[in-house]
Amino acid sequence: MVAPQELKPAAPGAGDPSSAAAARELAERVARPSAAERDRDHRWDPALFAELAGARPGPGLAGPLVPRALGGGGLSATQTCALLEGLGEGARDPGLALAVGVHAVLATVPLRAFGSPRQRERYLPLMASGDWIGAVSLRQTQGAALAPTVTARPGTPGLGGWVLTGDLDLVAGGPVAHHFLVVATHDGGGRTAFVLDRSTPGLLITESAPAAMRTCTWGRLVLDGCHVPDDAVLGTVGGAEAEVEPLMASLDWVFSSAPWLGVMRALVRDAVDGAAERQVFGRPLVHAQSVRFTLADLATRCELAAGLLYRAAGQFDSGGRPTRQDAATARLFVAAAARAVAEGAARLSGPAALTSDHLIARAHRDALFFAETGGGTEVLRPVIAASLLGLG
Amino acid sequence: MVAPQELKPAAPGAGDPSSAAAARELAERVARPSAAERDRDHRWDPALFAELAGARPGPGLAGPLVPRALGGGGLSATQTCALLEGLGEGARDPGLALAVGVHAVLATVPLRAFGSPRQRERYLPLMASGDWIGAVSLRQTQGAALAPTVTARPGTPGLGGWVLTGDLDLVAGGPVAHHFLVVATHDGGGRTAFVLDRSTPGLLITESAPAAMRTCTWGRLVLDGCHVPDDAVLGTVGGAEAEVEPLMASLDWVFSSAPWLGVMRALVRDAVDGAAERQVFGRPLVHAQSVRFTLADLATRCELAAGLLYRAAGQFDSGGRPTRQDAATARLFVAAAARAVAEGAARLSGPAALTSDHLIARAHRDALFFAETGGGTEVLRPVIAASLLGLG
Amino acid sequence: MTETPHGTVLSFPGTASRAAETDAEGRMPPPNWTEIIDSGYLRLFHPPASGGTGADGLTQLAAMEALARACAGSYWTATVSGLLCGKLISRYSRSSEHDRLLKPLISGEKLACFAIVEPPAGSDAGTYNTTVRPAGAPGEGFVISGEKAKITNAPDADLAVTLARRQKAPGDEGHDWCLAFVDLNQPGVRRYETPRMGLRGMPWGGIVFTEAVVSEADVVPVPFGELAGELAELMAWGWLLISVSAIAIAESALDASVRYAGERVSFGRPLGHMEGVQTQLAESRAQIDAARVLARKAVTELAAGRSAREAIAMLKIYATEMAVEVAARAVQIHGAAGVTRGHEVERLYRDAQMNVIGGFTSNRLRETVAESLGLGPAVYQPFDWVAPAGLGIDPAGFDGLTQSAGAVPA
Amino acid sequence: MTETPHGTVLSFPGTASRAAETDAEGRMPPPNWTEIIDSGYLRLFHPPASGGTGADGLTQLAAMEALARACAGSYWTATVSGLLCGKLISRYSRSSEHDRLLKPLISGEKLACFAIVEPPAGSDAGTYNTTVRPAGAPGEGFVISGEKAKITNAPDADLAVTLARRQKAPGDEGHDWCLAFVDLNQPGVRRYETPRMGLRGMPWGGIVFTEAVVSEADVVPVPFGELAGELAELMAWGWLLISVSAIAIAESALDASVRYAGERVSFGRPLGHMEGVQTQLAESRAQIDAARVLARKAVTELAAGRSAREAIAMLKIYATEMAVEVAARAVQIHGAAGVTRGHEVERLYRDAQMNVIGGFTSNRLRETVAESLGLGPAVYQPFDWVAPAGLGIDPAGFDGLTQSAGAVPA
Repeated sequence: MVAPQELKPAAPGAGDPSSAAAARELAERVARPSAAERDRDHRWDPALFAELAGARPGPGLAGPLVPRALGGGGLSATQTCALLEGLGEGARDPGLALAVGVHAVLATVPLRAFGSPRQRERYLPLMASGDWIGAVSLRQTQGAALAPTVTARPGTPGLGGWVLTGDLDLVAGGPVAHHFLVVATHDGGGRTAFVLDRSTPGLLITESAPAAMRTCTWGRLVLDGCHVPDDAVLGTVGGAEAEVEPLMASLDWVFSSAPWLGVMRALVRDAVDGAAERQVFGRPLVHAQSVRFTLADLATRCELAAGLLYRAAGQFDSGGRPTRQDAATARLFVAAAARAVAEGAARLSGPAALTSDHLIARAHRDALFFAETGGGTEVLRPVIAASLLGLG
Repeated sequence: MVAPQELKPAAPGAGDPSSAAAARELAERVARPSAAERDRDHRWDPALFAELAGARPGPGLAGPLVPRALGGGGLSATQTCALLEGLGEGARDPGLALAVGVHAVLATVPLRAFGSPRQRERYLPLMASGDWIGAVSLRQTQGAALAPTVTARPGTPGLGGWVLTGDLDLVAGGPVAHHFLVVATHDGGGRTAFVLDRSTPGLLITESAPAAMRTCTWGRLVLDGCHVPDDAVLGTVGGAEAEVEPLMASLDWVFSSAPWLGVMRALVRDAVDGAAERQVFGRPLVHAQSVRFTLADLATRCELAAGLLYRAAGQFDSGGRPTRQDAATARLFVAAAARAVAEGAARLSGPAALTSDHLIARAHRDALFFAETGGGTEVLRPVIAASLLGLG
Repeated sequence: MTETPHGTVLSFPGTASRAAETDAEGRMPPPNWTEIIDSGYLRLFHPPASGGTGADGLTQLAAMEALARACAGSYWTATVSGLLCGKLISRYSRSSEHDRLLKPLISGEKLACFAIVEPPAGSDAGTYNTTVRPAGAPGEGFVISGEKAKITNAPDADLAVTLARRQKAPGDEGHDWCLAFVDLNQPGVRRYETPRMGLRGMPWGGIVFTEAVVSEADVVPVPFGELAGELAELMAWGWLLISVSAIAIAESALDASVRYAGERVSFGRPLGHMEGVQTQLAESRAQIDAARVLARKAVTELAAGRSAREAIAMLKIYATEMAVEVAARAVQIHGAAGVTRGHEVERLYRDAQMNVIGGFTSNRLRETVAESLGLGPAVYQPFDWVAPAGLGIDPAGFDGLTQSAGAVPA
Repeated sequence: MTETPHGTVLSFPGTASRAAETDAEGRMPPPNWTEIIDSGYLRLFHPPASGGTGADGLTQLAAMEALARACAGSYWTATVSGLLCGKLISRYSRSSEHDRLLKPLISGEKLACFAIVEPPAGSDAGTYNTTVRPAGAPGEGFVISGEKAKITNAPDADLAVTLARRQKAPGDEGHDWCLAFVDLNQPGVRRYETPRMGLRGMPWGGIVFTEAVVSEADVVPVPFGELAGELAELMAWGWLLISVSAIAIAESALDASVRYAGERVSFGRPLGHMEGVQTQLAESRAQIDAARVLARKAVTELAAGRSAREAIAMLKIYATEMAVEVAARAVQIHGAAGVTRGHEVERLYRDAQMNVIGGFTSNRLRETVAESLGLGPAVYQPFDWVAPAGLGIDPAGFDGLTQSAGAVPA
């Protein structure tokens, strides 16, 4: 059995252990017991989210990155990374952790970074308390690498504002969200980010879920000529390419990966326990050198992944601009590590462990989905290569 | 789109293309349309099995290895391998193909090889017609590598026969089987194989299914002091270690792998199509050299896996004794290839393809299960190393 | 450990016994050549009509692997000359010239090289400049000028099967390219050796042609299309040659590992009893077998005159990279001994990497395989799509592009 | 491409410019040593009290990587002597002897080696036989006899920090093992060089002690437990040393690949614009960064005097195998140039493999990591369980053990 401290985040400036521990304990208590059953039923539990969001004093998972002045936790990126890692390890529920991360980071930080004072004051306090859930489509977290599906044209003269048309799937939090961050393309080219309230006329949310990450809540956003006012624009008109898109991409690459550090630690622990219990050829599996080597390699992957991820997260605390290369590198490595650890843990636990009651079967499924989001290798590698080569 | 002939079995003496093609077409017509839905509902369709079994003239999937004289197809091992490959490719349903293989090979061949004339005549004709389904526990297809769970003691004096006690999970075909092959351990050591009819008093079958291979039908066999006659013994009393066990292991390693050759071809085809349709960075994925290389490597893995598998199968047609090393080598390679191909196909098809309607999501789940059966790497590698080193 | 081959197995005990010395001295000892000739190896690949013994494909394969296991460098030298150049000559040279050009290669009196690559160019034939032009009036023969590089056997060969451009007289509507069979023992030819990491028994280097003389009969025009057509089919023999070298190197590395694991005791535990080592041996066994089975299929096709380009492209990619992996495992199993100069696995590790590079590289062949999957030809587009997608610049911090250093507002 | 290090960065332009020549000649040119001394490299690792400059961990790391990138062989020589042996001496030798033993290493006047492994034994200390025994009556000092092999710096070193058994006088209840600081410039010492695949700038070989003299003050008994205890902690510096060598080699290989990809055009396509190459560069970048980040964590711990044994074991396993992979990719990207003797990546490829073998092998370290996961100590059991499980013999055919040849009954 692996003591947590043996698999601590690796990097210099690694996550504040206390916030990680607090989140782990909370999640273990309130989320883990129902994880398998929520997964089986594709069920979202609002009360559970509220409990994670509201915990006071404690992690306050809804608003770690909202400044204290606006009712948030005012945590650093590193602390937030640790919080999400603890959530993943305690809850053993990648889907729930994704939902929390999308709300607390992907939907929150762009508002904090580019929102007008009015937008910040309107949205951030209620997002921090968990009363308002913000949603984002995972199609739009790697800039416009995937073909844009939403267009914006100027509102009818006099009225002003903008008219948005199109649809977006893979909207994490969609069915329960109060508002949505959406990037739309202009006819003349150029893209603008908008924040749309659920009440916007012409905006429709339909159910549409992938087979993975079932404990998250998923929707499809249909924009049927939605008219939105000018102050729904987030950042500069036509400025998404330089503002919201690069930020959203790095946020997804880093913070959506954080829970997987915890999930991987949990998987290694399960693998260690499984290898200790299982007998093959009449010997405990854990006596086999090949098994010991596999476990050593899995633990090593966890260390390395944590190091890269905390390096990338730490750059958000440095005051300077984080580098996209390090964020993409961290995601590339963590995604591969998550798949390898899930597969290794499965190999050591045997076919009996492949039921949705075990983390292993769910993590094996969800890790594949995780590896394909954030753009997957076909986006991450060119991004890294582009900055190495000075091309792209 | 990959034309099948471009991904033909590789080995010298590769499978008779005609039987492969016939099985593929039949399975594509009768099994593929319902595969996703049977998978969602964990449903076994007796009529479907009967149709696959009964097809005349045609593959006759229930009894390819039953001699013609006993009403079977009298096919060679190589032809049977091709048949199962075609089934896997056409049905796109690893669970169904496993069920067919367990009945038609794992439950059939030991009776043919070690059955008394009476046993052969009683069981084989009705197995060949598909009227009787034979079942085997995948716990007992790698000798006694996994801890034995069934014991045999001599029947009460006068009565003769044997009394079997214990239980077995992972019994493929269990709920619908007419009889079961079971290996039991004697108190004094030594193991004996038995064939038990479902009607045997004290034999109980309960539902118990893994989360993978859902279109197969699974059961748990509970033997509560089952009294069986002497002629339930298959082969020599105490002889399983030299007779049924090595045979059953090689049969599983080779023939349970065969459908995966077809599944892998189907996955590569899906990956090629997916890469042609998907756009990333505004270009068809298939224009990206990295994607082309991945597809080339996946196709290569298929070729290599087919070559090893048909080499091992061909040894059953040679008249000599097949080698366990080549059977284990083939399984080790095919299992790794199946996982790699499922993962690669998923990577190129994107998160949208991860619904159980797509083969990719099901194959990714089932390939992991497949890789853990037949003993998995922790059994296969020692078996191969033992024959290389002359140890073990 | 090799599979029982069909037909007779050749063996090369002398060449094998000299393998370490051959590597150390960086050239093939003459007795190796004698042993190869006496074995009849060079004759296996050609029909009796041409002075060969016309062995079947699997016999050819078994003999190739046997020689490559004895000494990979000697194998390359003999097989490039006797098999690859031999087949090029019998296909392209005038039959009237076979006695002069082909027989000496098959008998081993002469050594040939296939001069195709040029110094900077790699496998991109479009950039080759070596040119054949008429020496004078029609009938007065030709001269060839240009440089070929990284050519097996170049430093020692008597004959170069050379791919060159044709300088055409006005009105000559013939092909733009030709194969020239150039006698290398003449004033217009300078050769040099290129030092290399492995396969040191194989002469390897460049040829500079300066107005070297080629007779009328030894210049055979070929259409450029041939570079992707029949000529490419013949080059598949070259890929097979390299793949067999890789398979043999891997087999030798595994063989040495199994022996060592059987003898060596560490911390009181015989290596062979440790599952970590068993895993490495089992994985190597599976990988080597996979390559060999595909090689057997491919050689059977080729020897029957059928195309096996895709299968051999797959084989070359897999076998050469597999051999590097297997050799690296062998080095690990042997520990410090495995990196000591003169130790078999140290040599195998250096030799293995040469096969990955030799002939077309893996990535070039992956393109070939990809096209065979129906993906269409490679589409090149300048790499300029990351920035427009909004991923070409670093992100802002939490407080936007103008945030004040560091602190999170609280 | 290296991360901005803390403190000042040392640079070794002269050593870097001679790297190819150093590899070709198989020994470190004297100007390298001068450059290393003048840079203050050797002083970084020791406190001012011992004549060092006591740099912080990240500065040490940056300097180590800078030297390893300039020339991996020279880096090994300097760092084994100045860092590893220096730390062993300052921890174990009597402080009265530091001026004599430690200062010359830090100043670079003398070179030291760590003599631990013996010819057949590998890392299994239980089998070491080198022994220190009293030369005569108490106070008359000691003599040491035995052979050490595969030792960095052995051929050129002035001083050997030697692990040896103690021959104890009756009644001596002291430890069975000792560290002996042996002057190598004396009659009782014979050295030999061992030829090797890579790191050829580093002297490497064996030492034969025949009644070599060791003064009373230079023999320090250590409990056998120390081999897994504090001595092992110090050896973790050795693993770190090797890991940094691997990271630097990988970084140089990637650097060369990025440069080449930027310049090279093939089939009209600049290499850097091709996704296949981009994939190789991106994967290498991620792997190297992962190793370096862990190295930074580990060195910070070590320099602060805390244990980082598990982290460094993980690092050594990953970094050394990673560097082999990255170097192999670089060779592939460079094609034939990458296997040509004298080309940077050809050298890096040979150097990379040395790190995997150096110090404890990966598999030995995997055992260390496994134990740290709470798996308990390795349990050895003779490999005899396959046959009893019914998997030790080949299966019967379809028609049982007595089947008649071939045909399937019909």
